[in-house]
Amino acid sequence: MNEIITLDLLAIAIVCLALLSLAIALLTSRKHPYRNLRKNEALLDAEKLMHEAAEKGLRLTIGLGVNQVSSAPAPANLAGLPVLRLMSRRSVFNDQPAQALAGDGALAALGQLIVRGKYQNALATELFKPDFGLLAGATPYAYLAGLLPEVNYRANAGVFLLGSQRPETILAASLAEQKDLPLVAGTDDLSAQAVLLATNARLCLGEDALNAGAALESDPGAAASVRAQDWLRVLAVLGLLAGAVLKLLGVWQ
Amino acid sequence: MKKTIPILVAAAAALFILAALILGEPLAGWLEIVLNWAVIVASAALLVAIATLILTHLRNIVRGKRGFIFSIILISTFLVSFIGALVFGVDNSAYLRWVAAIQLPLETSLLGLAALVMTAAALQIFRSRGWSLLTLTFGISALVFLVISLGLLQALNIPVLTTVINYLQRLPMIGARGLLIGIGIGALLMGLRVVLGLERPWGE
Amino acid sequence: MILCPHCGKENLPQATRCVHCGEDLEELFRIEGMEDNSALQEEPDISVADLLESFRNDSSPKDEETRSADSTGQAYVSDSGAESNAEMPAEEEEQAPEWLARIRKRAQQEEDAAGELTRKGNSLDAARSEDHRGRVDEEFANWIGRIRENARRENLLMPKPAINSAASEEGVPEWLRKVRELQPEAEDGEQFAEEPAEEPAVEEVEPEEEQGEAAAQDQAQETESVVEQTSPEEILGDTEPAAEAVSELEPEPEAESAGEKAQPADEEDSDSGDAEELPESAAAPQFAPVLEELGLAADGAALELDEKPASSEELSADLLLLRRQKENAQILMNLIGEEGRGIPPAKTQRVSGRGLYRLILGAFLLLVLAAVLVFVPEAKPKQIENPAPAVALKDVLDRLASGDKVLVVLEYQAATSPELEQIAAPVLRELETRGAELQFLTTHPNGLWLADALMRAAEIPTRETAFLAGGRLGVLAAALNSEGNSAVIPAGIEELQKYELILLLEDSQTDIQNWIEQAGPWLSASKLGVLASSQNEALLLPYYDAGQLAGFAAGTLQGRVLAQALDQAPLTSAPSRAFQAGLLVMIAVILLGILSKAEADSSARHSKEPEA
Amino acid sequence: MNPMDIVLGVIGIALSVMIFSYLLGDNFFFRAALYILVGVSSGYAAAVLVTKVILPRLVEPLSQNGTDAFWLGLVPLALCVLLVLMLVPRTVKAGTLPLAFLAGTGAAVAIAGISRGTLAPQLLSVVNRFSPELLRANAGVNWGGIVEALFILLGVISVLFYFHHHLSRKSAGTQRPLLVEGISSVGQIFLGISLGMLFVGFFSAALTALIARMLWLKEFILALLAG
Repeated sequence: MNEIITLDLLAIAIVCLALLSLAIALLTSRKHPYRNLRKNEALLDAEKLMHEAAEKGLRLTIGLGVNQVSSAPAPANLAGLPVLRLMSRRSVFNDQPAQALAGDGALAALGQLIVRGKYQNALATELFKPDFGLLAGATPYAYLAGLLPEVNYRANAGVFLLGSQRPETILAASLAEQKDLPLVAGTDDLSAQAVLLATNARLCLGEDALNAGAALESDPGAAASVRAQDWLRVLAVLGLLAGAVLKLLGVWQ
Repeated sequence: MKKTIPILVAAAAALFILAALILGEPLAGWLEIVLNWAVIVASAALLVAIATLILTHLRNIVRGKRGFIFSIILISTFLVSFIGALVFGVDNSAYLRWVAAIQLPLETSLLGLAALVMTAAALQIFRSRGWSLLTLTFGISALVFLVISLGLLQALNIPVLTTVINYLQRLPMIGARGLLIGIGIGALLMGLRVVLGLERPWGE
Repeated sequence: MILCPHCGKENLPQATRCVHCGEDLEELFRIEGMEDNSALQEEPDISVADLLESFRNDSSPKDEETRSADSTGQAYVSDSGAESNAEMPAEEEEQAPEWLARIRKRAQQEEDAAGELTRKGNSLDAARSEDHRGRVDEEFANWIGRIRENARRENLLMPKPAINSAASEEGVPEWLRKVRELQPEAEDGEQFAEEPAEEPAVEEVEPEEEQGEAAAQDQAQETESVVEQTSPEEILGDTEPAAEAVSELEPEPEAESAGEKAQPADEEDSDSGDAEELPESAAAPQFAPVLEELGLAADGAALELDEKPASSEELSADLLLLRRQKENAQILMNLIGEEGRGIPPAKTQRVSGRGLYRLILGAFLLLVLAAVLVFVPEAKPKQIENPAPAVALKDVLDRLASGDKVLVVLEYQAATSPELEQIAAPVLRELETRGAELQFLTTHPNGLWLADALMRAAEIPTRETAFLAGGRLGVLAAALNSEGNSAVIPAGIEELQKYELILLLEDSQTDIQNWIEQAGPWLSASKLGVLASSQNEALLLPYYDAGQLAGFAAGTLQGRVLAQALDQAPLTSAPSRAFQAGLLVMIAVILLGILSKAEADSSARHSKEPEA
Repeated sequence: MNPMDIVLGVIGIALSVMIFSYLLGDNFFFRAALYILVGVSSGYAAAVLVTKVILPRLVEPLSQNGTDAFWLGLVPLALCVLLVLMLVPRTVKAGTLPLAFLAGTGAAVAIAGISRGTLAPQLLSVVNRFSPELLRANAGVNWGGIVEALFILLGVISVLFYFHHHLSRKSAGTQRPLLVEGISSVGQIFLGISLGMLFVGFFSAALTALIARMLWLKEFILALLAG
């Protein structure tokens, strides 16, 4: 019972520390939110890809990942939305608009809302079509089956796989590699990260996949979140070291 | 005003659920009701997304756009499996045997195809990623765990070897734990941004 | 593709600014320079210097000095070729037949208008000794060949209807006015006397490798029928004026109405293969007057040349020139056809090599597995020791007594069902023989029919499987369900605390983390046992080490050892020999990958060393 | 073998061959098989959601007029109607409210789960390896236990620092502090070990699926021949 109370208290302390560091990061870095932050090269390439797609009149395809059937989207499922936001804003007047594909109903609906918002901001709502944010399949393998033909689309400039991707998306990565298409991938699934490391995808390992908004410099809140993550990381390390010493000395039972 | 309503709805739902989880018993009943609403709305979102998918492919067929043959295949198989379920019932064993007879070979073959594709990808790991500490340890680690998965070394039943193998099998726990903690912190902060309205996945 | 002189990277021919380094590409775009280079490619084996040499030998020594003066003079003169023509001596023109004089005049203009690069080539020739000239020519020809190839590939791309933002107010596009400024009004028609292309434009349309759809085949038949009608003699006989011959070969405009062009999504085709569409040139007839003005469709000149055949040597030189001009006209027609259209999407090249080695390695693995499955008998399972987590799970199973409730949760996909059935079937058979009360629950729709298949594989009586909707929301609701009568929980599923063991059959990180994060905190001693696919073993280690799992077994190897420990026979469909053979193939491939990378590095190092 | 099994078996073989034809390059049959999978799984998932969620938990309460369940059922009904309006391109924006509700719910459940189910237990388990007994073990200091505990502690810390984002001001925002770079290169080793095992794990799962499919094919053909 003592163990459970400790875990509950530690969990609440972690959430409070996270809130505190997020607030401090928002206040302290309001002027230069993105300064002195390491950016993942994979996501920096994303910017170039968007320019190239616009210049060559080609299309960008983004897979937003899967989620459990009839479940609310978790934060890790939303990792691809900042990239979709930037991509659809840039492709409103392109020859070929961006194409978003999701493996979950809520994600597909969120994709449509984002793309529709960008067309509305650009006063071009008549060009919006619901096809721009589609459900690829209702189950993880149906999502893969719906994603492969879109990766193979003739005039693709690049493919993005961001969000909760499963390891079988190596089939999509291999198809993109065979067609010499640049692929930017990021997922919270450990197996998928290991399998995508074996391809030539531009990979966001670990939590970098969740910080697309900061890397693309399109969301100051995301940059503040990255700062807060670093402070939480340092606090966790200090906590581990202090806890180890206290436990070793028997001060903390 | 139109932009703040969704933010308030998201924050209210999140704060209510967090409060109910912390306070426990007094709000347990209401928490169950809110979770039930969320499950119903998430199911409806999937049904709407499936309907959008079907309408898109119907439009492709009507317009005779390139690749409309595949749209015909998709819509006909959808109708057969959807109407079949409503007519025979989702728990009907004959109907489930037909669904299994189609989905099982397709999904198993896709996963089997992934094995073949991984073999080709494994040849290119070092050419595409170059030498680095990460790729080198990744390659050596993959070789070691492939040998362990063979099961031949364990079959020799040499105590020292078995101890070394058991220790090697626990070694990846450290990297996995670091990854889980890092991703956990990232996801936690993204969740807090959604609750505080900083991250608005529904649009602006 | 044109190469950016600053960073050497490829850009579209129509690009005015390099995509990669952003430098200006203005000087490469000049119509004059592009035309002549492409014209020279027709004869890769006859180099530019030889051609010019042959003209110099024909003319008298006096021309030599004037031309050499011209050539050196021209190197620094801007591209106005017209003044150098006026200096030609008049008498020389009268002796030669009129048409030959005209050809020579044209040849000189070709030389004058050869543009900056050819002049550099000529000045290079003058500066270098004889033996370097061949190499320079060869490079020059290759470079031109590449431009020619790019121009041809641009011709084939499907033009994308785009919002026409480039047209100026009076409807004459910006770039066409530029073309006119480059060609002074007073130019007479002969310079661009046109001959129909020797190879009909259709030939440039590569037949699609994969003609899957009816629409693509109709288009191909349509263009083939046009080719048959225009027999080679007609083309070679040059009886038809260029404009008509070209317009005849042009395809009918696409079925799309103008209205549809505004919807970019219609262009979206998810068809396979690289279906090429002929360039839309519905506008070609309207440009006949423009071509007239530019001298492209001058009928007279073409016929005139036919009537007076010259000697074979001069004839071949003449045909060379005619074919070159044909290319000029073709490129200009394409440019005009492209008017007002966005930059056509560069077709993504299918790099053929990669698919090949994937086919070879994949086929090799399939062959090895098939051979082992057919020829190698299955090995007798050996007694080996399982890792600690699997041993802990066995102890938990051993503690179960008759009547204990066990909740079996199915959360795997159909793809991993063979693996999970091999691991779970012996365990379920053991629990059934112990008299434990099994209840089946799934959070996936497919779990309903996968549960039936699992019960058949485990040879236990089939029973109903409950469907818990909502994923992590449903699991949390089930964990909080203290009274057992919740709207979210399917009937028959009780409070989770009442189950002795919750046996999770998993193949995905998300589902495993759901039960550990949403249900784990509400269950006292850890009741979560996991039978997982081998892909989740590394994920489960930290959770087991932290005491959040009672135990787990991942993969068929640990499943087989667990079955042996429970005295249950593993499933017959669990071949270990074929599995080992597959692992050996992967070991060999990874080692091959390491060796090939090391070899590539060493050869790169060797090639660098001599230069240094 | 009854006729139904033969028909289902032949369908299974055809679909498997269509998928494996991808090795020869993307082709019509591979694409058709993919669209069949999307169609069948969407139809079946839609039917399950309608029969197991929408009818019993949305429609049924609304048929019990005047009860609490009826009034409570109006909220999800309204949210679902707003979602259905997303089918019309002009009223896509109507889906904002239900999706905001889902995003908030998902975030809250995830915050509670991650902090209480992953972060707290994982951090605590690193510290729990250290205990006074290691120093006062009766056979002297338990160096093995101490080394293992320290090894795990330093390994986890190095992996955490591999993802550190802050760049040092001294290097004008081009590099991370030297200490962080040093620790993160150690973290790369532990990461490589874990990712190696994960790679082999997924390959084993895929290999098992491939062998199972080939074995099923072999047994089906033998059964057909046996008649």
